[in-house]
Amino acid sequence: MVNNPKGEAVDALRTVTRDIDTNSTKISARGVQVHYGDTHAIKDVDVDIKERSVTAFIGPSGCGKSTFLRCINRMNDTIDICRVTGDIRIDGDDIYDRSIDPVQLRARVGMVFQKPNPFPKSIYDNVAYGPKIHGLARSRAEMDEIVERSLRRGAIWDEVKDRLHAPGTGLSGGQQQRLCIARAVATDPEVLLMDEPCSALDPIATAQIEELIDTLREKYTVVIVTHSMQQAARVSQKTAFFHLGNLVEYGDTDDIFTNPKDRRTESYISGRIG
Amino acid sequence: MVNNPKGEAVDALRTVTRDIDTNSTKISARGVQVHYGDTHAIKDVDVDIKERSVTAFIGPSGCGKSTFLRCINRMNDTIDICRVTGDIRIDGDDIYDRSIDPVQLRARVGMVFQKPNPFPKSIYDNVAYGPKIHGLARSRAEMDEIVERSLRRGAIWDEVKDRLHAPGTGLSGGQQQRLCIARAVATDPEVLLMDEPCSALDPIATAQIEELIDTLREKYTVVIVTHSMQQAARVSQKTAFFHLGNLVEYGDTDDIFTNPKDRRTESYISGRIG
Amino acid sequence: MTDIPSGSGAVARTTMDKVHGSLARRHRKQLILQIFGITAISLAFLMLFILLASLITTGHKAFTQTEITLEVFIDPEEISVERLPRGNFTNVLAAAVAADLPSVDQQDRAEMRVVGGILSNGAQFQLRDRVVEEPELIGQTITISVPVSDPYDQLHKDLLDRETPENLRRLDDTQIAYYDRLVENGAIAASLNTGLLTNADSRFPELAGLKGAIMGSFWALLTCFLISFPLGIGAAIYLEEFAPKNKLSDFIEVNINNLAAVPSVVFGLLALSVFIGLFGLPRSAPFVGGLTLALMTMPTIIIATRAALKAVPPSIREAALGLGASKQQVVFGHVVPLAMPGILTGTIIGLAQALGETAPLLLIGMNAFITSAPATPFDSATALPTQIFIWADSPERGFVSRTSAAILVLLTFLIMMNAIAIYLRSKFERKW
Amino acid sequence: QSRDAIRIVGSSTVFPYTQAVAEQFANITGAPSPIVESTGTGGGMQIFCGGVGEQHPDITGASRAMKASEYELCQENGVTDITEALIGFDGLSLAISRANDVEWSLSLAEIYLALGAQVPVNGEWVDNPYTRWSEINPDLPDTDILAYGPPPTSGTRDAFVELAMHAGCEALDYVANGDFDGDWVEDNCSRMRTDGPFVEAGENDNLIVQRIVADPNAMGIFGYSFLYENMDTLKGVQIDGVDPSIDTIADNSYPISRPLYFYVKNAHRGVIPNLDAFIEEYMSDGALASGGYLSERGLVPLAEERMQMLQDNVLNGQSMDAPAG
Amino acid sequence: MTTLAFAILLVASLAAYALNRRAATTIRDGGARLHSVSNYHGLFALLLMLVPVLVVILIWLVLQGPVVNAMVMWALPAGTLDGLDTGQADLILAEIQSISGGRIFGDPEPWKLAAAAHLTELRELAALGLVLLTALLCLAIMYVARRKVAAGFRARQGVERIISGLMIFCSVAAIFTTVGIVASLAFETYKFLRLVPLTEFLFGLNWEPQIPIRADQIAAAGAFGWLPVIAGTIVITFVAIFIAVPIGLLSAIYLFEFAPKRIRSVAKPLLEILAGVPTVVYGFFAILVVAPAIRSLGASMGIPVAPNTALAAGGVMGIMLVPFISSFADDALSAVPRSMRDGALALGATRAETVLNVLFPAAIPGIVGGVLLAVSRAIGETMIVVMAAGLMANLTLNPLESVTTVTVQIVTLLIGDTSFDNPKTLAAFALGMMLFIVTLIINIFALRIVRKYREAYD
Ligand SMILES: Nc1ncnc2c1ncn2[C@@H]1O[C@H](COP(=O)(O)OP(=O)(O)OP(=O)(O)O)[C@@H](O)[C@H]1O
Ligand SMILES: Nc1ncnc2c1ncn2[C@@H]1O[C@H](COP(=O)(O)OP(=O)(O)OP(=O)(O)O)[C@@H](O)[C@H]1O
Ligand SMILES: [Mg+2]
Ligand SMILES: [Mg+2]
Ligand SMILES: O=P([O-])([O-])[O-]
Repeated sequence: MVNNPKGEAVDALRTVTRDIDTNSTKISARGVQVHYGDTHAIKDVDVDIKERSVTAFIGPSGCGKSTFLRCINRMNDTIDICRVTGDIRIDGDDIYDRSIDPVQLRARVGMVFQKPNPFPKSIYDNVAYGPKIHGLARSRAEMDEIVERSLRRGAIWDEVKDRLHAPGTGLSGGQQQRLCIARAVATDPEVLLMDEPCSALDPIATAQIEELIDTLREKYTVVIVTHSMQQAARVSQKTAFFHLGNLVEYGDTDDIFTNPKDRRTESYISGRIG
Repeated sequence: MVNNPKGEAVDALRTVTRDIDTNSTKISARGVQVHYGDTHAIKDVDVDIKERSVTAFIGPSGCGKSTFLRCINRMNDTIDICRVTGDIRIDGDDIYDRSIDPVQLRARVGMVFQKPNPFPKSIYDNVAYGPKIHGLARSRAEMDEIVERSLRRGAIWDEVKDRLHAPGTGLSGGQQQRLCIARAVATDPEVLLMDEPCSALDPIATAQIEELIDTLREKYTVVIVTHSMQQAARVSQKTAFFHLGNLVEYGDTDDIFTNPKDRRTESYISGRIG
Repeated sequence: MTDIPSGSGAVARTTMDKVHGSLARRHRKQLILQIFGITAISLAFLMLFILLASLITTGHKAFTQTEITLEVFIDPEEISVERLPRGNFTNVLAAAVAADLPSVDQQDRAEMRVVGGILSNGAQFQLRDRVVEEPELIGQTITISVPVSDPYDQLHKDLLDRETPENLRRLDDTQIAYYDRLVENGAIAASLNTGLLTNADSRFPELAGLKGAIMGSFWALLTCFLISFPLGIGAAIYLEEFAPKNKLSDFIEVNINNLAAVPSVVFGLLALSVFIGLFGLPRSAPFVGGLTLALMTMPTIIIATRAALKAVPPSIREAALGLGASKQQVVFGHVVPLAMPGILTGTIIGLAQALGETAPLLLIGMNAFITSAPATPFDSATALPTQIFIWADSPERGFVSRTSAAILVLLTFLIMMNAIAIYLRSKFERKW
Repeated sequence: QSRDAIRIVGSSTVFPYTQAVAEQFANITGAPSPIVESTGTGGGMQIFCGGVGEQHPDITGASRAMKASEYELCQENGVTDITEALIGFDGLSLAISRANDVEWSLSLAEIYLALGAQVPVNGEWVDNPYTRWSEINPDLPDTDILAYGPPPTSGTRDAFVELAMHAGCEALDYVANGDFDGDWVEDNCSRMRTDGPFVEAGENDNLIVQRIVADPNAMGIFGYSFLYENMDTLKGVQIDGVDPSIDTIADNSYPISRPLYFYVKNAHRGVIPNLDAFIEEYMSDGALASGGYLSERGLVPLAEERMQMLQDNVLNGQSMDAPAG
Repeated sequence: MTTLAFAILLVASLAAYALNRRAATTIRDGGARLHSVSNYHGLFALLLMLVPVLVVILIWLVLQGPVVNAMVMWALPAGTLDGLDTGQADLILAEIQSISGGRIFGDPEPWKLAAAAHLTELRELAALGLVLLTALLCLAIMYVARRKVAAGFRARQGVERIISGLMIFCSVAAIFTTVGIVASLAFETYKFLRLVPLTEFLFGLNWEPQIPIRADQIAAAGAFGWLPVIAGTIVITFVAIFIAVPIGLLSAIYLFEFAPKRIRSVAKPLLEILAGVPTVVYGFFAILVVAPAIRSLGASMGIPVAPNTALAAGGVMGIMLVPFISSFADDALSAVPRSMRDGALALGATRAETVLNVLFPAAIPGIVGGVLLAVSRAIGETMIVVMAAGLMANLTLNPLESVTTVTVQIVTLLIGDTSFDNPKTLAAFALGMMLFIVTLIINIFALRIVRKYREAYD
């Protein structure tokens, strides 16, 4: 039983029952290293992420959570000074292989960013963009349906259904974040990476997104970065704890929170290192 | 006793003893109305904010928290379409008076923005900028001292002390947020406005910032916008609940959370409106 | 991809199948875009290359100058101290050439004139200046290198075809024989043509240089820069950051954009009537040229500066304002430095345009023939583009290659300006 | 700041000669180099007649005599005392590339028929229908008519119209036999055609040279000095059987040659430094006489005694009379 | 002496800066809280001195010559100027100035020598006066500025007011250029329209402005319908834009998104060289290389091509305009926040799709700015068309024919014979005015479009 400094019982927060699908490994990373110029941001990380489960990345700010997440769909390719080495496989295929097409990879591995980044287009077009480029809708009606379904899943349909053609950038912070989630699920990716998806959301919206994650788990593999240990405890089956670029501990969420093996994990959960 | 949807006891989270300084009113607003073009964002808000206390603004996203906060240091002046009417006084002076210099006002009333916005300069220069333009340091050594102290208060000193001259924009999301807090406190403002200062921070960093807010309260007046009701409960003495541009309820934090008078407040705290 | 038995996997698979099905087509589209891009840029470079290649093939010959080295006896009978600087330097030089040509009868005046014609008209003045400097040389024999005249220079550079019938050539067979003889003696050789940069303009291609034009362009561009840069940036910053946004400022914006479309001659016209007519400033002066060019450059700088200022994210301004910085501190401390790369691009494009501008300078008389370089911006001078214009219109063959060479010199200055811009730009460039 | 350099404007045809004198003068005397602008004859007159004073030029060159209207303009602006100097002659050459292997010889009438705006066809005065040389005269080659020539602002154009077009027009049977007066000729024979075969190519003669070198079927109209410099690539078109050359121009057997002048503002003499010395150099035998450095540049010099008279008149600053017309 | 005055000003203002800054620092060190940081106290003194004294010196320098001259002429012995008009009086003054400058030739009358001596004396006096005035003013201002230093003195506001004033001055200068151009064009256009009816000018289909200017000039009858001229401008501009926009945009997209960094860093400045090549050179290039090539190509295909074609002039102009568009497009694309790119890429968009669907629309305002500048340049470009387009006005839209443009006509009408009471010369101004109006309309239109499509992000 671990307590954070303000004394609330972490244990008490976990109410979701966990039924971990341990059927197979979706993503496996071996010896991953990331450098930004001279900064060594990720140090020799090995991890296996199970299919159809929710994995949470936690750790103090600046420890490399976002960086590692961006390795999984090769978004780091777009940063000039970023160098990734090691081996990351999805379904056994090395995604850094020359034969792998990052475009196809990213269609399979969706992502929600830490800062909401809606396109300066209408709400409808924001969501329809992914399905359109991949040719997922055969007709306008089909597209309408995809957009509505995605916005509903993003828990934002009711708020925007009357102004689907207003610009997405005119929404409030929290709405933008939910729009980006809707956009990401619209292409039905096998893997969904979410970088702090609830940071600008109020408790009600947060609950709705957590519900979404829980449904997604039935079909997809979800990786989520979060600062809220309560949230990690609520939604994830596996938790990875990063610290200073190292993957310190990885295991069942229950175990990590109740019975951390590493001293640093324990300190972090109990609020002693930052 | 109010529960959030996941059932954790809000009450249990409040551990800080509250000793509200009710000595005098620092900021008083009367009949404040804000329009963005045709949007009526703030509707007739009256509020008195006490000196040397922490006031939390809560409410669902888009309700006008940031807008009202930005009225207090006249940041809304910079938005062309924004029109502010009504009366806001700090220490009894009408801050929208013609004789008031907004520049001087903003030096007195510091602000941390919702999205971290470090200057594309070095970390050192980010923090030193405010003290420099206000002539707060007489020598290089003095400036070094101010920078170090501010970064320590922003709970980021240890992470950046070795790379003070690296660009502030190369930091991780949470680091940027803390840098902005450090930058704001470096000028020693009388009033500090913080718009979701901990949204991207892990629990430890959050705790450190909350501690900082608690110390600041000894000398300064702090207004904080937050989505986390736990945080509001932990750090603030007064809480204001906004809804659709109205100030629905304002009072001692204890009272608001345990004994809300308005139905909407109660619904929000118990997680029924978002 | 591994087999996923469950029904939920089926959805994912069809999605991926659809993605996969369209992928080849999408990549082909990307490839086509890339090919278009490469084609476009290659086309642009091809044009640049053709332009430069044609300039270099004709222009490179002007970078050497054929010279003749002579042993000159400074005959006191022709040149005396009392009459200096006058004296019969031509005869003395012709005699020196004839000394190398045994077949020439030194008493035959017509023949001696032909022999003297091998030398450039400037040779006599070079010798004169030397003698005036050291009068004690009179009566002595000195060695001197002087340029040959244009037809011989052409002959030496293989620009004059020996196969053309004699009556159509600038040099007849005797003259070519003289030349061959002098080459055999080792008297004639080509050397680097420093005169191209150190001489002022001349009627004789072999003497003509760009010093006057370069100095003229320098003064004009300096004036243009000193006026248009601060005025343009000041105006842009004011209009973009400080001026109230209303119909008036819209109107001003449209007007400034419109100024960029005003033909450059019209600026010349304005300069002619205002600067020269009204203010009584001198004709042909680089200062007036610079003023005129400044009027033309200003809109370009204003437009570029405003675009660059607009691109600075508002969050930076908010951050500084929130710290109690004044509007000016925000603008000059944060926004302008961030906009600097864009401002510099615009300024360089504007100044480059000014450097190559011809039409307005024609109207204010900067296309004059002046054989001395200006010492101040108020002296009469030409500019590089007008010099090119004049040389291009000169009948002498020697000016053909010199025109190209002058263009190359102009382009060199341009490239230097660009290089400075790139350096400054990379220095100021920041990412946010 | 007073002006210490001589300022000269005017004809682009006279420009090279003035240039040569200016350079020689500056070299010999060490005086500040005169500033010579090529503005075209008409433009030069305009500036020259602008007034007396140091902001106005001292000399203008002209490839035709000053016209009465220009003289009046000068008078109006206080430029009353002008000396006219005839420095020599220039042939107006029609030239074609040597790559064209026809031996071209045209009569003035043929030139008119090729380039005039209106011509007689079957006794009717109509818009010029000819597009090929062979249509004018079956002996001429069957190629398109295409001639590059100077624009109306230049003295060269004025001279060409007056010397070639008018003469050619008057030589036509229709005009010669018709009962037309000088005004009719003035009105009807002065216009160059504007439907394509005649291309106004701007003031830059070298550009015309380069263009006709590039296009072997095109003719160019420009001063003789440009033909003289480009003899290896260009050949002159014989006019009425006469080849353009220094000799034929000097003895007036080549029909389209014109006099070149410069005009001096006498009020500036003795005021603008070195002006007298410069005119002296211009008038010297070394420059003007045959074998002088101007004739080496293609100027066709005056006859001996005419030149002497000229030198006397100019050096004495004899004032010119109002031109007739 | 003038240099000395400037030197005094420079030194004095630096001294004033140091003095005030020191004083302010002393006050601060004494424990008082300054309203403005001491640097602003220094800057205030510096600007307070620099700006007005500089203006005074410049005014003095401008006025000195005329005033001294007037004094010399006024002091000449009575009667010397009787009966002389201004031009001749000018010449006498010029001679006196020459003598005073040491260039004596001939033997001038003694009164001229005396006047020259007087002139020299006056000039020396004036120079001395300038130096003294500068020094006095500097001292006075230094004193005033020093007196102002106090804890409560709003030095920053003072400095900012001065800088604002300077910036407003800059804007006014820019606006005055427009006013000057419009005024000069409008006046002559008005005179033109009194000679040629507006309807003929606007709707006439013939442009033959070469009417006689001199009483005895040989020239055509005139016709002043501007339609063929503007049609030519439109054809050439269209050709130029048709070439420049695709090449410019595609190269910008390629350089921005696909090119390796090294190529990009070399190619961008190289492209900018194209913008700087003197237009005269492009003119030569057009008539000597491009036009004959088009003509022989046309001949080989049996298409008649004029020697001067709109295609040659417009095509070469298009090449010149490529960097305008590519530079602006590149800057605009770079200004789109990187998060936008990340968003599209993460959805599985190819890089081409990212650029075309997301970045490009977001960059539209900047790109339109560049295209607009290019259109403006094309319409206003002079030297290329003067050399490579024709002079004859044909009402045609065929790019293989010879057309003329507004700028060509303006140049030809203004170079050479001019007469400001003749429609031939005045027509140039009317054309200039029409061009101004046409581009104004284009610009207003473009501003609307940019406003409409401007995307807000960040
Ligand atoms: N673009 C970049 N350039 C240089 N260094 C970077 C860059 N992005 C991140 N870093 C560094 O890499 C390290 C890991 O950053 P990362 O963004 O992965 O942290 P994080 O775990 O996501 O933190 P946070 O919770 O604050 O978002 C940090 O030290 C950060 O300073
Ligand atoms: N610049 C703007 N232009 C137009 N409308 C705006 C602008 N900024 C805010 N608004 C509108 O004003 C209302 C209040 O916005 P505000 O930013 O104050 O909300 P908030 O309470 O801070 O929400 P959040 O928790 O999402 O930050 C919203 O409806 C928003 O759409
Ligand atoms: Mg992160
Ligand atoms: Mg907000
Ligand atoms: O310049 P022109 O001699 O043709 O007038």
